[in-house]
Amino acid sequence: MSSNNLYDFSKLTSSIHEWLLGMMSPNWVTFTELVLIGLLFLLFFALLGLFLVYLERKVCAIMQNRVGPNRVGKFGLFQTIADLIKLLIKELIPIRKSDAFLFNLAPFIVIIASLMAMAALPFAKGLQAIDFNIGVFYIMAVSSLGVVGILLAGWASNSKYSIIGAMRSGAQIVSYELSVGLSLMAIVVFSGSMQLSTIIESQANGWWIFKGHIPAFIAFVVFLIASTAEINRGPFDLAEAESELTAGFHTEYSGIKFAFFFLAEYINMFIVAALAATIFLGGWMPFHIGSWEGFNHIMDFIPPIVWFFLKTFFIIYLIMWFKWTFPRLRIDQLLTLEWKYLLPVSLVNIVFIAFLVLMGWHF
Amino acid sequence: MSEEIRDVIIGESEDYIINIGPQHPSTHGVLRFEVCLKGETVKYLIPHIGYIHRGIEKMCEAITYPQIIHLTDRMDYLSAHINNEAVCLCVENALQVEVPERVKYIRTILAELNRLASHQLWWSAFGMDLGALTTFFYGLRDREKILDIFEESFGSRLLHSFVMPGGLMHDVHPNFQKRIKEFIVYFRKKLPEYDQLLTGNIIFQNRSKGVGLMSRETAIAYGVTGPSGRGSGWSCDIRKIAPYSAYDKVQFNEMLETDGDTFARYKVRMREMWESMNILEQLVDNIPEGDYTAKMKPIIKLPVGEYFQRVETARGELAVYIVSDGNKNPYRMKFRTPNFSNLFVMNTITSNYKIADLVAISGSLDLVIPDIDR
Amino acid sequence: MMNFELMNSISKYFSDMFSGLLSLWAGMRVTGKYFISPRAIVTQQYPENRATLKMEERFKGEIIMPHDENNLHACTGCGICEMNCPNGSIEIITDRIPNAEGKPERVIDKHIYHLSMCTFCGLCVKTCPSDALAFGQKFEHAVFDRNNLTKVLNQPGSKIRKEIKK
Amino acid sequence: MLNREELSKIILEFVPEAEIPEGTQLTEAIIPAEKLVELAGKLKSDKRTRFDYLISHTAVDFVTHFTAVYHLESTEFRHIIVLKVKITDRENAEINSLSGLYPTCEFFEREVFDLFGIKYKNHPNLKRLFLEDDYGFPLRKDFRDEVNMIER
Repeated sequence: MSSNNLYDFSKLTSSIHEWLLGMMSPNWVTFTELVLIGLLFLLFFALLGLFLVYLERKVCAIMQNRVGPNRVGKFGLFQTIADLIKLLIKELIPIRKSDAFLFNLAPFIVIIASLMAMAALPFAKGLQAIDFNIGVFYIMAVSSLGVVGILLAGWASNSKYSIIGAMRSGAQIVSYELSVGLSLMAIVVFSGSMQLSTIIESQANGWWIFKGHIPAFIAFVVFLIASTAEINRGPFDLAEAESELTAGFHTEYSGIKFAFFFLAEYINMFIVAALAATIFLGGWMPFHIGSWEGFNHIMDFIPPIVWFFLKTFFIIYLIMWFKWTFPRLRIDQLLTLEWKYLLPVSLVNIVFIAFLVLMGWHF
Repeated sequence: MSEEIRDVIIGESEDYIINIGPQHPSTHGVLRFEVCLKGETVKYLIPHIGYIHRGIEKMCEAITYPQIIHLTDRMDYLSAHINNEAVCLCVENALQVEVPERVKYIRTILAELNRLASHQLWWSAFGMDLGALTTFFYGLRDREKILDIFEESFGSRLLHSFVMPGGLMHDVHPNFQKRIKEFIVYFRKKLPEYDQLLTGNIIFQNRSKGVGLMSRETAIAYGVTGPSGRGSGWSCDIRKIAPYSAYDKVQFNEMLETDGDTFARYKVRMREMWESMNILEQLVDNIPEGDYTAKMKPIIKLPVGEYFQRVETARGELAVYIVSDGNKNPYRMKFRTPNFSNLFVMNTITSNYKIADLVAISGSLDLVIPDIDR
Repeated sequence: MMNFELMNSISKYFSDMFSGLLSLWAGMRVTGKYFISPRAIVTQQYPENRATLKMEERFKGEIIMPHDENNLHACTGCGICEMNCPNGSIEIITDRIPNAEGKPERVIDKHIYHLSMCTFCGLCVKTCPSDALAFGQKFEHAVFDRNNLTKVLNQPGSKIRKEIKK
Repeated sequence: MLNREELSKIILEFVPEAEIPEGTQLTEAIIPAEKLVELAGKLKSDKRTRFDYLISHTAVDFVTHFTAVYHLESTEFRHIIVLKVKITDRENAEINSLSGLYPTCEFFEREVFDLFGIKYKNHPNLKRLFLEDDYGFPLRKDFRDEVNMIER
């Protein structure tokens, strides 16, 4: 894999580290790096959120035979920035008899949960804030923290719509966590590691969705469905179900606090898509076909970071496609889907995979 | 505190009452439901109406019959033409005026086009109620074609006060027939897409099957007419029972489903769209030549008496009841609007269903609020 | 027997799942088809297409009183439109001016039209005995002041055409 | 489907004092107020008539009296009858409710109560439907609203 070294970011990061070491004490270096990475992520986070909102609006518009945003800037590219400015200057409405502290805290919990999950995502070789040896586990744990924020938002805003939405969201995320975990576990069993970089390295000769036979594909489908549910997106957007609960848990939020929820929803979508791309579609690994040396070589010249974003946005597109096609489920059907279909399927699937791995029947 | 009183208080405190409306995405207008929930399950529901009560019946007492037409437009604005036709038929019956055949044919075509447009909008909004947001745009996209036909002939898209007592305001546009035929060809291709997108969808079927069960007896007792009543197996199509205009000259079937659930009501409307196109096809080539209006006096005065006329709008039975004292304006005018009766069955058919089903049921009844309040 | 029922229910479980997934795919095909055919976009981009946007000739945009090149109209000021208007959006102010024979004759002074109250029912145009009124195609009626919606339809200095009978 | 003669015969059989006017568009029967519920019940259950569907209920203000008008249809035989009840007391207009027989009548009655001020005995929930509680009864001919109504 000579080409991977071509675009290796670890050289760049380690040289920055060396340079900083030459200037200050190791403790200060750690601190400076933390601040730098934090700032970088915040910037990336905001830009990505804005872009995803724009993308969603464009994608759904074209699906619905519309043009979509087209007023602000060329092709409406600056529309979401204009929206952000509008949200920033909007009044923050205090709700009477609401629990002011929790009410204000909730959006931060939601957004911090999705920020933290992003830390472990490998964008390219060496371009990863922190490479845990339990990366999959960490992302799973952190991304499900967001539900605490949602429950708080629903409870603290002293609105009946909000509390119903929050309760739905709680039931939903707790249930779907299982399927998400089990479908990720399938690949952990295949690759024998929870470290995201190791999982990616193990896909150098083929992505898990291809070389994991049918079980990996089943795990992929289950992950896609369950993670769509976990991030509260249509057809599983019961927590905000606008035709039933107006806006669900964020009914009473306005201005920038609403923007936090909104942004977190899109970032969560990105995280889930990135995770799916990393685990099932080979992360930043280029697309290779068996022994087609020439083809593989051309693919190698596309930088890994491009591959990563291509795959991620493909998954994001799939999630958007779901949302703009399907009607919403009812809460009991949602739970039936999880406990009656997804969970048994993924349980059987993981046993099957364990058997495959034991027999050594995978590539 | 006695045991009884405490029970009552606790019972009340467990009532979780939420207001759906008057501004809510799923009520399609200024309608308010006071919903009592237990968990997610609806215990009972009280509709509150009157937010858009304009007193059309009172206004009618002060204006002449041709002027009433522009008010009936604004009751059920989605089947505006059919409302107008009801008043015109009632006035013509009272005066014993025989309208020309051409007028009858054109009125029937307009009524069916209007029914189609109304059902398209209903389909769009119903999908949106259930969370499939794309249906809204596909439905409106196709409805636009009908509105374009309306605009070409009558100059307005929604509230075209086009019929008058005795005939029509003016003749239809020369392109009228051609454009309807084009539309039928176009919509025959698009309607199967509706089925693929929504009807066949497993989520949609789970959401609508067995939800909001309404028996035939309930439908009759509450006077739920139109596609909603026919979904319960009650044959209540006025076009069949008492044919008016040119409905006695066309072959068509009354769409009946016996399940009585939301999906049955949905299917009735979908099949009515196909049937409306069949009716249009039978009529559009056979519009007879002739006058577009019968000879009427400049000031219409009905003879003393009481007149009653029923028509089938897109949502059910519209009855017009005129009491005349021989003047140029009616002494009393009563509109029995379909939505008024259809609304009040909500409490019966939503109790013990989930709140999400409430949205689906109210969508399947296809309520238009100005028609309820008048 | 038990076994058969069990098998049946298991096969139903899987067939339900697959038919469900297939029905979902059918829906996704429809939206996917429109996603890759941007030509199906039907939105009119309104202010940009102003130059090409032409309303139908029968479009009911507003009530106008057509004047010919000699600034002549056909309104006799009879008041039938005012009488027929269901919501009082037409007011007619007439004058009495002596004609050639010296008899006072009714002449229209102002034909006031409240666009804000008009419902475009078309009764005034329909009932006008001398066809003095017509529908105009202008539809951009937004103004900053409500008073601007009250219009005088007869142009200043205009006269009635000779051939119109009273 | 029964014609006018047969229907009027049946009604006279049930309520001998009923008055069947001639020359009306639909078969009409003017009956005394106290016989209304009884007659409607019989018309609904009788095998020959089966008037099970109440199309509409309204009232008309004839200044000297109110007339409550019921349009009934049989979903089986498709005949229509109009029942009319005269209410002469304008101040305390009161009539028996038909909501026990026809649930839909409950809401027509509320509407009539709202707009005419006719009270219904045995009505489960007689509240105003459209208007505020202190508003007048707008469909009465003597109703005047100086603020919102323009006389022409």
